[in-house]
Amino acid sequence: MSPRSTNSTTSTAAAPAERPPVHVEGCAVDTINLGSIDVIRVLDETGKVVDPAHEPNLPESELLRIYRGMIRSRRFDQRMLAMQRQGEMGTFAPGLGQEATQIGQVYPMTSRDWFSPSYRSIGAQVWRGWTMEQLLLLWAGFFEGFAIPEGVNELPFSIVIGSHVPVATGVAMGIKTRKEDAVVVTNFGDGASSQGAVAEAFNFAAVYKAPIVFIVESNGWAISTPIEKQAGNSVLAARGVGFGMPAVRVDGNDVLGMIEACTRAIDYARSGHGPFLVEAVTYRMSLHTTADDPKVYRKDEEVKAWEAKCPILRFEAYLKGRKLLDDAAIATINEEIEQEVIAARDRFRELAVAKPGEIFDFVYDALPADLQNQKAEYLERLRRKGVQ
Amino acid sequence: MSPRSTNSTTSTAAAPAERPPVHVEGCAVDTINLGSIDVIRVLDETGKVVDPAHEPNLPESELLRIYRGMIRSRRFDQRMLAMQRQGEMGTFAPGLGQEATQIGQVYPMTSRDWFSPSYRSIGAQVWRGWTMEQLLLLWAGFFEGFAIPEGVNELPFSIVIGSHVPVATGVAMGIKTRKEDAVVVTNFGDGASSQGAVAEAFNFAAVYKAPIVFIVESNGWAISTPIEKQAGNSVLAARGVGFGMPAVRVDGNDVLGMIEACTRAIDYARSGHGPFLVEAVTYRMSLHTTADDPKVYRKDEEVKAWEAKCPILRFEAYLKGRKLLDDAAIATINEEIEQEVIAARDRFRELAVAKPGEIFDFVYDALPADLQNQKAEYLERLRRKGVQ
Amino acid sequence: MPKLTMVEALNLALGQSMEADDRVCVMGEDVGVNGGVFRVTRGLIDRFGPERVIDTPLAECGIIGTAVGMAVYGLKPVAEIQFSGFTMQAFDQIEQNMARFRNRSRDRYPISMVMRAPYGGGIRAVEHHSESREAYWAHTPGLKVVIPSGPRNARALLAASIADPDPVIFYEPKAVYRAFREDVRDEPEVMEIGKAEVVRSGKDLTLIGYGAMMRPVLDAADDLVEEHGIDVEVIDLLSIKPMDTETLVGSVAKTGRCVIVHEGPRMCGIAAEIIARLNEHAFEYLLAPIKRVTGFDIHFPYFQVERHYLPDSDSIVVAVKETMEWT
Amino acid sequence: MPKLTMVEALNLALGQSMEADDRVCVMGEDVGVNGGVFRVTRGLIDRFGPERVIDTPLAECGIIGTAVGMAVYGLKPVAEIQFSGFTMQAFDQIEQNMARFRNRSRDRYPISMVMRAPYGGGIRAVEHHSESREAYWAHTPGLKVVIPSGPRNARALLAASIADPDPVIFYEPKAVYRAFREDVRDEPEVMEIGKAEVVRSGKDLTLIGYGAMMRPVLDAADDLVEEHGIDVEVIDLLSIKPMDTETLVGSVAKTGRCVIVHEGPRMCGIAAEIIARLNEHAFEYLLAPIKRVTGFDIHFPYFQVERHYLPDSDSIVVAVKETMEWT
Ligand SMILES: Cc1ncc(C[n+]2csc(CCOP(=O)(O)OP(=O)(O)O)c2C)c(N)n1
Ligand SMILES: Cc1ncc(C[n+]2csc(CCOP(=O)(O)OP(=O)(O)O)c2C)c(N)n1
Ligand SMILES: [Mg+2]
Ligand SMILES: [Mg+2]
Repeated sequence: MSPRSTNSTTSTAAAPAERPPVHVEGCAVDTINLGSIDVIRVLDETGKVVDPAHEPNLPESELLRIYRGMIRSRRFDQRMLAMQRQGEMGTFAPGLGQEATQIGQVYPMTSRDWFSPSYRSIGAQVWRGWTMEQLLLLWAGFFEGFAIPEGVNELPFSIVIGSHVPVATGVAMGIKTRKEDAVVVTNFGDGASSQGAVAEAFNFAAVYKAPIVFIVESNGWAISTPIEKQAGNSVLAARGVGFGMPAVRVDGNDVLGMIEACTRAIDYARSGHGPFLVEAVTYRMSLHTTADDPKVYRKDEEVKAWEAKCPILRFEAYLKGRKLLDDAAIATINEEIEQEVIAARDRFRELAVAKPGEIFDFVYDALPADLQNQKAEYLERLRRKGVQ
Repeated sequence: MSPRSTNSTTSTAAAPAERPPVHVEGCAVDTINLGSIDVIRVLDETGKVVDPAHEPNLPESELLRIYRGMIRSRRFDQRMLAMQRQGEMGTFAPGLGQEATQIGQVYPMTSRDWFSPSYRSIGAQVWRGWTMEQLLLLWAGFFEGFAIPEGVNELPFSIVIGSHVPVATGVAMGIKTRKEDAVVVTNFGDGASSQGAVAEAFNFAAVYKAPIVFIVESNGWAISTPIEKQAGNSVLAARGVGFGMPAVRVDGNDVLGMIEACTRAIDYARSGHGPFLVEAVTYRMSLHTTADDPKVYRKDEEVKAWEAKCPILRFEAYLKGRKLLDDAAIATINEEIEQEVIAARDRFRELAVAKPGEIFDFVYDALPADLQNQKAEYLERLRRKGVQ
Repeated sequence: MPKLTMVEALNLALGQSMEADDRVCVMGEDVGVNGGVFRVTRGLIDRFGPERVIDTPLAECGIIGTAVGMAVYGLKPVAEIQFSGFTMQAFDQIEQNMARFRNRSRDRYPISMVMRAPYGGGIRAVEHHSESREAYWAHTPGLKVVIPSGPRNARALLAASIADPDPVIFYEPKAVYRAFREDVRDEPEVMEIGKAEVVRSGKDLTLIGYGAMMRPVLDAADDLVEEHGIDVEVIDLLSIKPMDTETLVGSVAKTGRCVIVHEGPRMCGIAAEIIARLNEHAFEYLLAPIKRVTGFDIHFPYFQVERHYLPDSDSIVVAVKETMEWT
Repeated sequence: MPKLTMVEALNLALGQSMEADDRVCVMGEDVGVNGGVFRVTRGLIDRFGPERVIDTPLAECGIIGTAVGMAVYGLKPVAEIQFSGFTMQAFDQIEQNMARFRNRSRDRYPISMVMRAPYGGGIRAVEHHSESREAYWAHTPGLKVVIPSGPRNARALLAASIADPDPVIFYEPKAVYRAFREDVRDEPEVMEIGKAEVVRSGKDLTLIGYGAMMRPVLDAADDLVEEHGIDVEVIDLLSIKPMDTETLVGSVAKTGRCVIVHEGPRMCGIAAEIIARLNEHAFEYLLAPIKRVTGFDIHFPYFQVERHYLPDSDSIVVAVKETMEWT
């Protein structure tokens, strides 16, 4: 018993230690039905169509564009990891295994729509218009990397788990206020779902019927914390009903299922009905970040089992089945994209020149007098060091 | 359109402004059923038993004790309001109309259990063992009022909406760690349900299966904000499923329904199953606080309609029906309790002596040297003013 | 020129800013139908509608987070936090997004927004309703912090804060809300953010205050000259951040002595910063240690004794006399 | 005596405190199976089980809030926040409950708990991973704030913080985590909280630092005596709050000159407070303005340039020389 608990028999409290028995079994005079959540999957783990009625009716060129987006995501990821291991890159979070989730969520967006990604969204960011060299700059710790590409309605990603979700909701509230035809798509992890800020954002979005789609990428882990220890109910889509928005659960390794689910969600939000929650069930196949060692906390078998569910293999099988792809084409595409990645890396290497002098330049619109003094002090320090 | 929105036709973004159409109608291959929520009511608005199977089987003496608790709550409340209007009391939050919710939630608790109330829980606090004079001291701004009564496992109430809920959950986690036979009951308002801290507490409780009962007193309003503007889904019990805990909705103006619901919840938590959410639907019949003017934001008719649902009238009708009460007994009980209240007020008046000298005395275990200097400075100030 | 209370003056500034710029919107708990618990936003919902005067759910992190998003989108939100004690609930969004978005996006998304909150003691309130924690924001890069002391400067500074391209924390001394009236011009009026005001010139000592403390400061100044023949120069800081070092240094270079008054806790408070700056820039002029008359480093006390905790003119007078007598 | 890194020394302190007192428990994100992202809690879950080494959901407000509840219940939680940047998420619970519960309950529920977090720059980290905001906590009544600088004092101060009857913010300089090893005794060892340490005595100037800054501070001290013949006295603050004014004043009374070094923003930072106290208690001894070599009032920069932002021994040497030359 706790040193602070009280169990005095001569308690001054009015409540008796033993209260008289009260009959308790189920006695509801009425019940409220909470409904159900659709679970979406178009392709099974072998790439076979299991829900033909909802196979998105996309032109072949689009299917291949999607495929290339997924390959680009993976190749870029692998290159970054190699660069990180050679000291050319800072800590970053690989998206390996989440390519279908990533591309599937941005595919149905228009350029008018706003995207507010987490840090593990590199594939989606490239799809939305970030150049790879810029993302390399960013993750290599060069501030220039943070400039949002022109012509893209995109928010900087958030390092603070969940903290971007209220901001994304605010953008959606702005859209609604101005009656603009646009939606916001924001993504975050299963771990992020525990943050109070995310719950508050859900509620704001639902109250204002703001046009926003929340994508929770439930990838099994938040660093070393498995979803079962993260949430009392690991079906995160179930949060939707409590906060008053529809939700679906989707196989996040099935890019066609993702496109189906996100299209449904985006159309719903765009039509003025309010927010929509998409739970994409996927798996973080690689490290949490390059500073992480997953062997400490998860079993190889688990990873192996998920490798078999690889979103790229699955989509390849589907495309092969439709005769849109064969091994030679796969090799060619991979080779082409590898060249893109290498070219981006080379451009990055040229651009990667630190500008220590500019750290005061984006804090305020105009530098206040006291900061001008600090800046002078700092520039003097750089001068002493012989640094520009 | 926002000055910041981009809708460039020559966008560098890969996503086209108009994406090819995708078939979207319902395509679920599976669904997850979310279940339902029991709605509990034993007495209807006239005091008639509508759910006889679940009328709690309480001895007559207990029924009368409950009745007295409700009357005490109301009488004390009315007295405080009068005192506030005469300048003898600070701002406080009347519990008028929530007497059944209040007494019904603490009735099933034992003295081993811990109670973590909101600021609008004066009736429940008195039931749990606070003396009325102490609560008067507290709300009149005397620090002595904050001493928790000996022998009562009770947390100080929280002024910061929702912020006590994680703390209450921590107590429950402590109970679980030490395998003690006790539960925590905490209450908060519909407004509090919007706070991220409350969502985080729900999730912690569910993950650890901590023995805690969350009582949300959904009284229609959070100051001027009605429940419909507060929450996307105004059935707050529905939050339970998302966070992984059972929930019931109960008529919070029916004290027998409250006892039934809370007993069920407390028994569940006590048996080691984890947290339970009780949504008590009630109504804030009076001011938000004594600083508030509800006429600005709500209609008299609404208040009138709820007066008819008064929890005390309803319970009186029930007790009269069972011949446990008649008008004479009601008058006597009210008179007796009024005397208790008056006696408490008189004791309060004797005790109400400010002790400005002690403001440094409960900040740390031992006052650090720099604070000793500040305290000396302060005492010197008091000395100059001729104050003790 | 109508005589307005600070509440009325703030209401005037809000209404005029909303009229002049349709990107300005007001949001917070009870700011719409109820007009705010202190009535600062009274009537705005009738004039500008519920899309620009937004009653929010009870969640401060959500309020500031969504306000930042609206600013990203290009609107200019003025978000009210009901009492400054509850800005703690939004600390993450203030520090991590409101103060940083311009930087994180390399100027793409400057956050032109205001967070308003009543702060300070003196209204016999319950716990968490009397804090003065402007130093938290002063210590946070990327923010500006403004605190008016009377109806007229409240109006002009709020209008300037709304127009400002950077995020501004605007703390309103609630003890002054209805304490007195001042002439406030009908025509829109702004004051420059970042300037302190010498509200009374003097030669013997520089007395610095802001917000609700200006009343005991000015009372003390009267008392000092009348009863003790000490002629103090009084400065109203108005802008906590950026801080007008030049005006402060100029005054102390003249007087050689200084006393600083604020309600918030002493340790790492605003007075500490002023002392550090005067030490750096006016060291050679200082004739005596600078004194701090501030809140103590304890919890704001329950209201029966708050008047003893808060700096009052008596404590200021004593501190000034001790500083004058220091040898 | 084994040579330990700071990480190992902290782990030792945690294990020994948990062995000595079964009320002590550890909680936070990834502290259990993973042993913490910096491995400070490595192995504890195997020794003490998951009921005392608690992996939590990803929610800092929830972590500190429930830790306060466990302390109310009578346990002694040591809660880890993964990086100090995320203490913002728990600001409400820290200020409103952790720091106040003793007071609010009139001593019934003293909160004997520790919030640990790695703080500071220098590890080439992403945004929000390099902040030094100890001044927020110094400004918050009811807390104690402790920052060690090496393995040995880290161990002894953490043990003391866990034993302390008051809530302690324990900031660990992550740049020092594995930077060097020190002899650390096997037997439990504690140091008194609230005492600064004169780590090198000197006569010309008092140089004050703490945490990761002690390395450039000590390097500068070497350089100053060797290259410039300036004999500085070096003080390691160790306890930010309560602050050991006596030791600081004693030293400056002797040297007459002072330079203060910290990573955090300058405005209302720890150096400002030290200057204010020296102004109050050592005014008559001061021969020159006290200089601040600190973080600037801007966002911590992206990591390619962080080494320029952080105070280094060169900047300290220059500040000391300027202070020596001041006339
Ligand atoms: C507020 C906050 N707390 C802690 C961290 C440290 N951290 C970085 S990533 C991470 C896990 C995130 O898990 P999840 O949300 O599931 O996303 P995933 O990494 O799996 O994509 C943690 C704890 C952080 N960045 N922000
Ligand atoms: C964090 C916080 N924000 C705002 C307030 C101001 N405030 C006090 S009571 C209240 C409404 C609370 O509504 P609800 O939770 O429904 O409880 P009720 O008052 O109806 O019992 C508000 C906004 C506060 N005390 N704490
Ligand atoms: Mg995850
Ligand atoms: Mg309510």
